Amino acid sequence: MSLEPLITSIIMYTIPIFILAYILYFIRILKGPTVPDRVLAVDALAFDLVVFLIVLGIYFKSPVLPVVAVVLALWTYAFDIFIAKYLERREMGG
Amino acid sequence: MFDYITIGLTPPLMIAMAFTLPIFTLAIKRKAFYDIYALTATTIALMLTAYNYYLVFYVAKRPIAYPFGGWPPPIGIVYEVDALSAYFGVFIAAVMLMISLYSVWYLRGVSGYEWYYTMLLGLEAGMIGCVYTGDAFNLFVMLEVLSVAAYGLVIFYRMSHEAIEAGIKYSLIGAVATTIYFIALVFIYGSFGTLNMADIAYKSRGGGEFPFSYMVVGNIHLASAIALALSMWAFTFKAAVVPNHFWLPDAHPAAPTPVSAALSGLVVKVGIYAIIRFLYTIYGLDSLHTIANVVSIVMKLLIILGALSALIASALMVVQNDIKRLIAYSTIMHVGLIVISMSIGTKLGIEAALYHTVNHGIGKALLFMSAGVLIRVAGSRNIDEMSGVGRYMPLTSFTLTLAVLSLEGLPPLAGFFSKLLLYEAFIDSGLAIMAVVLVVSSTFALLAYIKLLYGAYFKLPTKELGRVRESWTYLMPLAVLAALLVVLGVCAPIFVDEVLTPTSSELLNPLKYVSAVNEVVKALGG
Amino acid sequence: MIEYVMVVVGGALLLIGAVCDLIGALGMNRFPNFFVRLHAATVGVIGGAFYPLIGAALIAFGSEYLGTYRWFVGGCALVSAFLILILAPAGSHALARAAHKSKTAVVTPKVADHLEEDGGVK
Amino acid sequence: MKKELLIAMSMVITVVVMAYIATLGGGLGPLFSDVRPLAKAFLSTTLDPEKPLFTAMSPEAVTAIVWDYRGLDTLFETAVFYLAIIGAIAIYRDVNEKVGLKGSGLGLSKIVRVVTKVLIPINIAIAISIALHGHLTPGGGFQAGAAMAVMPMLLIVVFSRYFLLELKLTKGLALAFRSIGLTGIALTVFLPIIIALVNGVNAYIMQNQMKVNAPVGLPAFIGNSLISGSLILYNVFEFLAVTFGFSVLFLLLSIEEDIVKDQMRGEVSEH
Amino acid sequence: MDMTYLLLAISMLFALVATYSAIVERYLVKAVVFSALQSIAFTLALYLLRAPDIVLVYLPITVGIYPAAILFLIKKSEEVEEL
Amino acid sequence: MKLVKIIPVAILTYIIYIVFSGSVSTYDLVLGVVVAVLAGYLTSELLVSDVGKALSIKRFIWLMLYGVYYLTIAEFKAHFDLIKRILNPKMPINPGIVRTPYNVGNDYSVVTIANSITNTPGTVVVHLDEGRKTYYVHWIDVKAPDPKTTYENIVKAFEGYVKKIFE
Amino acid sequence: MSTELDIFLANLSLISLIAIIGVSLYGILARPNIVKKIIALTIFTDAANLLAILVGFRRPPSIPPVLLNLEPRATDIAEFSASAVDPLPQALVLTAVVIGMAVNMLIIFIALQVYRLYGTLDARKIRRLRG
Repeated sequence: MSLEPLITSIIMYTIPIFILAYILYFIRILKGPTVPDRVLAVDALAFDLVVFLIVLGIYFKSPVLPVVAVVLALWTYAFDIFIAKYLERREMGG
Repeated sequence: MFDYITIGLTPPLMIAMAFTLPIFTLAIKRKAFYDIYALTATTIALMLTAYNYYLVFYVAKRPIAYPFGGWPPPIGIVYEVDALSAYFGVFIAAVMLMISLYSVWYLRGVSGYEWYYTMLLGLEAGMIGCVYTGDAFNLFVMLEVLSVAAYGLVIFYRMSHEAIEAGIKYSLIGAVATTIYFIALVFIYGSFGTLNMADIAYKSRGGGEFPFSYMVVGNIHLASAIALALSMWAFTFKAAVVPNHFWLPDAHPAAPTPVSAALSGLVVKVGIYAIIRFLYTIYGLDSLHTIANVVSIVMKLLIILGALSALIASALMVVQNDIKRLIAYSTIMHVGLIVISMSIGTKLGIEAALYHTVNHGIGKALLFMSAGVLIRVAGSRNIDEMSGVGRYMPLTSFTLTLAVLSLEGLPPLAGFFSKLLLYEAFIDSGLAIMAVVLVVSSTFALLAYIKLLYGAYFKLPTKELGRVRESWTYLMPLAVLAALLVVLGVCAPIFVDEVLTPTSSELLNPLKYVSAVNEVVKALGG
Repeated sequence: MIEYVMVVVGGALLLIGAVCDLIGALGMNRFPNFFVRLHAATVGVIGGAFYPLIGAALIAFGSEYLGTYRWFVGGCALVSAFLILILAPAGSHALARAAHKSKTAVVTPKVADHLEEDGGVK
Repeated sequence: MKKELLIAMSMVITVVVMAYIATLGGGLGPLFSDVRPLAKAFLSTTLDPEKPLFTAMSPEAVTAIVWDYRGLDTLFETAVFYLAIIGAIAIYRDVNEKVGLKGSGLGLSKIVRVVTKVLIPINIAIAISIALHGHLTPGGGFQAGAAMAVMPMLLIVVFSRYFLLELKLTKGLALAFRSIGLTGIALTVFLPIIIALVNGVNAYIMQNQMKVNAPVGLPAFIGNSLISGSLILYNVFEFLAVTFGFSVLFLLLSIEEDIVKDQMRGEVSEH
Repeated sequence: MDMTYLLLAISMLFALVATYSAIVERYLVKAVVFSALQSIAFTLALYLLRAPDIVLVYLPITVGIYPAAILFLIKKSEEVEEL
Repeated sequence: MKLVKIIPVAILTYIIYIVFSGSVSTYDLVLGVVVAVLAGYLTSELLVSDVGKALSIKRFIWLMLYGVYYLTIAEFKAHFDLIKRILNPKMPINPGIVRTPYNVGNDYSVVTIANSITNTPGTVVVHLDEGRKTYYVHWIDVKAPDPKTTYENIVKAFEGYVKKIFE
Repeated sequence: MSTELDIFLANLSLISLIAIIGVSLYGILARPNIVKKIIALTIFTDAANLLAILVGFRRPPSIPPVLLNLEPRATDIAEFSASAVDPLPQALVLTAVVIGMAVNMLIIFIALQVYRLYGTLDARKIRRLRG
């Protein structure tokens, strides 16, 4: 029994939902109004993109692609922390 | 055993020596060690490039390709040294040796010499790599090596407003320029399906199949036109041709004096080398009809731009009060002349351009370095404030005068013969107006130089300096460069016959360039 | 058979996650201020990223046609899920604290702000 | 005037490029189901045990190109990064980074601190895995170094730069580690030459596997594991170099402005 | 049915909007956030173009290192661009 | 003593390494040990204070139990609640930042509880005051702003498990 | 999905990419603040890199240039080279990304020094201050 059609169809249904969610996040990023709002939306968008990338990797049948996702998760966190530090402190290094 | 390994060895060895230098900074603080390290590295580079020159001109008598990693050319990278590359390589290595020798004196009492030397070695590796490489993308990488080292050296005086401002301008526009060259490469790869210069040259001349990359895959006419336009924009920036010259009068004077000499004498010439490579080897007047049209349009445009450079820069020279700024403007003027001559497209024009390149490089280095000594003693760069300093230092004044006379074209110095060749080339190709440009710009330059010499030597000193002892550490490189100017002048006919004629004839026959690569491919099992 | 179960469970988690994601994005747009939006973002991140990542890992383990590299995909998914589980709350907390400290975002509407009463973030 | 000229020129270039692109250049492009012959040459030789004289022995074509086929580009690319770091250090020369050592009260909240601490070993595992699998799966020395560089950056931001100094990671030490990595790369570049000198045969700079007339090859396998000769060495050294290169940059960038201004004040520029 | 081109177009449009916002935004921190958003959109594009190696090196540099370095720079200098 | 401290960190690193590599070839198994020992050597001083606790099986089982409880029941309830609020056209929210006391001392316990709170939709830890042993939690539906209610509603469910795991 | 739609979408993304290049060039040349120039420069280099990757793409179904079989036979290699995307632009872009990063980091350091000396990062004011 081949599972490939089943997996592909499941993924096909999720992709439009994800894209819709991205558009909504994108609107929030553009609207703001404050910096933390935007960063929060970027954050959520990036973490969702992690899922999306892995799912796309399975969908494209390219099993080496998803290694990217881990690095995206790591650096998104770092981006949050940078902005938080920027807002909190007088010096970034202190 | 190792066929032509010296060709592949030179730039990697230089950069490896730069890589290891910071390890020593943990343990050794003495300046003498770093002086000797840098001198050793530059001497090795000169020996290697001289040997390569010998190989190309006397042993092989044809271009030599060295494949890295043993991969045949379009797959791997080759260093391809033809007469032009060998010629530029020796020129760069020789002047860089003199510059590092001068730096030994110049850097006394300046902190950060270890980083200075590291960047200087990187600069030299970048320049030699630029002229040796036979791969268009590798040229991009080497240009970036060169540029980053140059940015780092321009901002070496970190508390100087002028240097930092020049640095930010130079680096921002430089980054844009190299990126534009990268976009040009994207088009080249997109249509030619290859990045090897010989391969592109072969295909742009309507050649058939090349090993591994086979036929062209796209519309090479349009792509070549766009790539030429973009890359010429980038290279005219590197070569400081009007209208992309505006960074030079800020950046060159702001750097430490030896670096000014290197930037004016050599780095600008790398831009010229790249233009020659693109206009004669990769593309050319003998390539496919549409591409040849574009090339000839580019050449005509370059002639106009070169004339503009010469006129504008020489006019601006006269009004400068800052001695280093004056010399920097003179660089733009000479680059303009070289660009005109090399864009004519005749053999004589190329010869004149190549000859003038070397003469200007040596003369400009000598001029900057002599002026640097006077500036150090006078404590100012303003011509009015350094009046009469030259009287305390006769030897330095002598080399300064020699450099000025050579750049101005006085027999029997080298500059005279190259200007004569330029003049002949202009007349020969029916561009008498360019000869007028040459004369007019030289006249303007003469005015500026008279102002310089008058201020530095003939004017009465305004302040008492006491007895100034001239040090042999800086006189040695000055003397060597001055001697080179005289020798190049005296031996001009021999030089033209032995060096310039083979170089230009090889340049006008790019199939030789292609065949050298083809031999390597065959040897490596293509 | 075990593959089939894994794929179905994984697919269900994935679909739930996608819906959570959409709802979180909707909440991001509906809620009035930054601090309330934080909760919507949590729905988007934990419900919309952590659970579907587990689902994606299950799908990857179940998809035999990917060859031995399917363990690699699943491993990536699991490691990302673990990272998101520990990193996302810390990031949200850091942003919330920074926003409160720098007074960038307002807390109103509010029932109480004890942090403000106690002198704010030091 | 100059600026308008530049803008006009850039717009012209843009329009020209756009005209070319919109027609996709008439050649192979993103819409064609074929690639250039040269790409085929790379793809078909990147791992081919049946042709031992003409292969890079790495299933990852990009890493194979980056460090084997076109290794020279990458060598000088590290040189660019290196020279940029040296330029930054030259700006900060003689600035004492240890001045102003302050105690507690720096950095972000406890929650972020603990999470970041736990992240360190996880990040090391991920980064080194990317480096060591560079010749098998996407990744390699630079990618791993970039993934690892999040750690010094986060530590500086979360704990303050003095935390790194307490861990003895000063600018000088980081630079020394970077130089060790770069020297390793340089040695690997010349390794085939050295082996060939000992054996008295021909070899090329940056050679990896054996070639037609150069019978010097670095081993492609250890036991049954594919290590692709020099690629794994390059990846490990590059990982070291990049990680510490970024550390140097961040350590410099995070020095407090008052300290820098204080130490740079009074310096005169000479000419 | 393959969604590569559709997703590519969407991500490029996202990137275009983000770029435009980043360039015209006067508050530099917001510009940094927009440029990070542009990088994330480009990440998706590069992923769709089957270039995992590039993503691995591009993502840390443009999402992590550039914003951090530019934030350091902004923190030490001025926050608003005056027109 | 220092060498023993390496073990818990090394085990964590090794698991991550193997899972991320997704293969159990000799190459990975051997190099994984090297990497794990290296990471443990570099970071054990920062991470581990009591080796006995870190290697205890009982605590590990409690961690698993907590994980299962948290990821299924707690998260599910909180998600469901918040999704209702988002989708409700009237958007019934009642937000505020409230003091929430806690009774654990260990760093890891404090952080685990805080992260658990933040990870359940509806509550976000804004600030942590270790002197007063108080979280300042932004709660989307403040039932009553007194410490007892907040403790019952937010912290209590996690504290029991966490005490067994880390204390 | 029909071919016309594919062509339209590919052209749409290419034109957006070119628009990004244009906008970022405008940012570099016309915006006064040096930080803004740096941001625009990073976007410019990114767009150039993406252009290169796009040139090396091939129509799906295509796979990344990684051979999944460690002991390939001739048929495996043929299948691989018939479906993988062009690895050369990826390698070039890898180099170009790192180079761009190095140059941009150096520019950031120089900009910091500019602020130390001039007290402003506005290019117009810097020019005026020179006097």
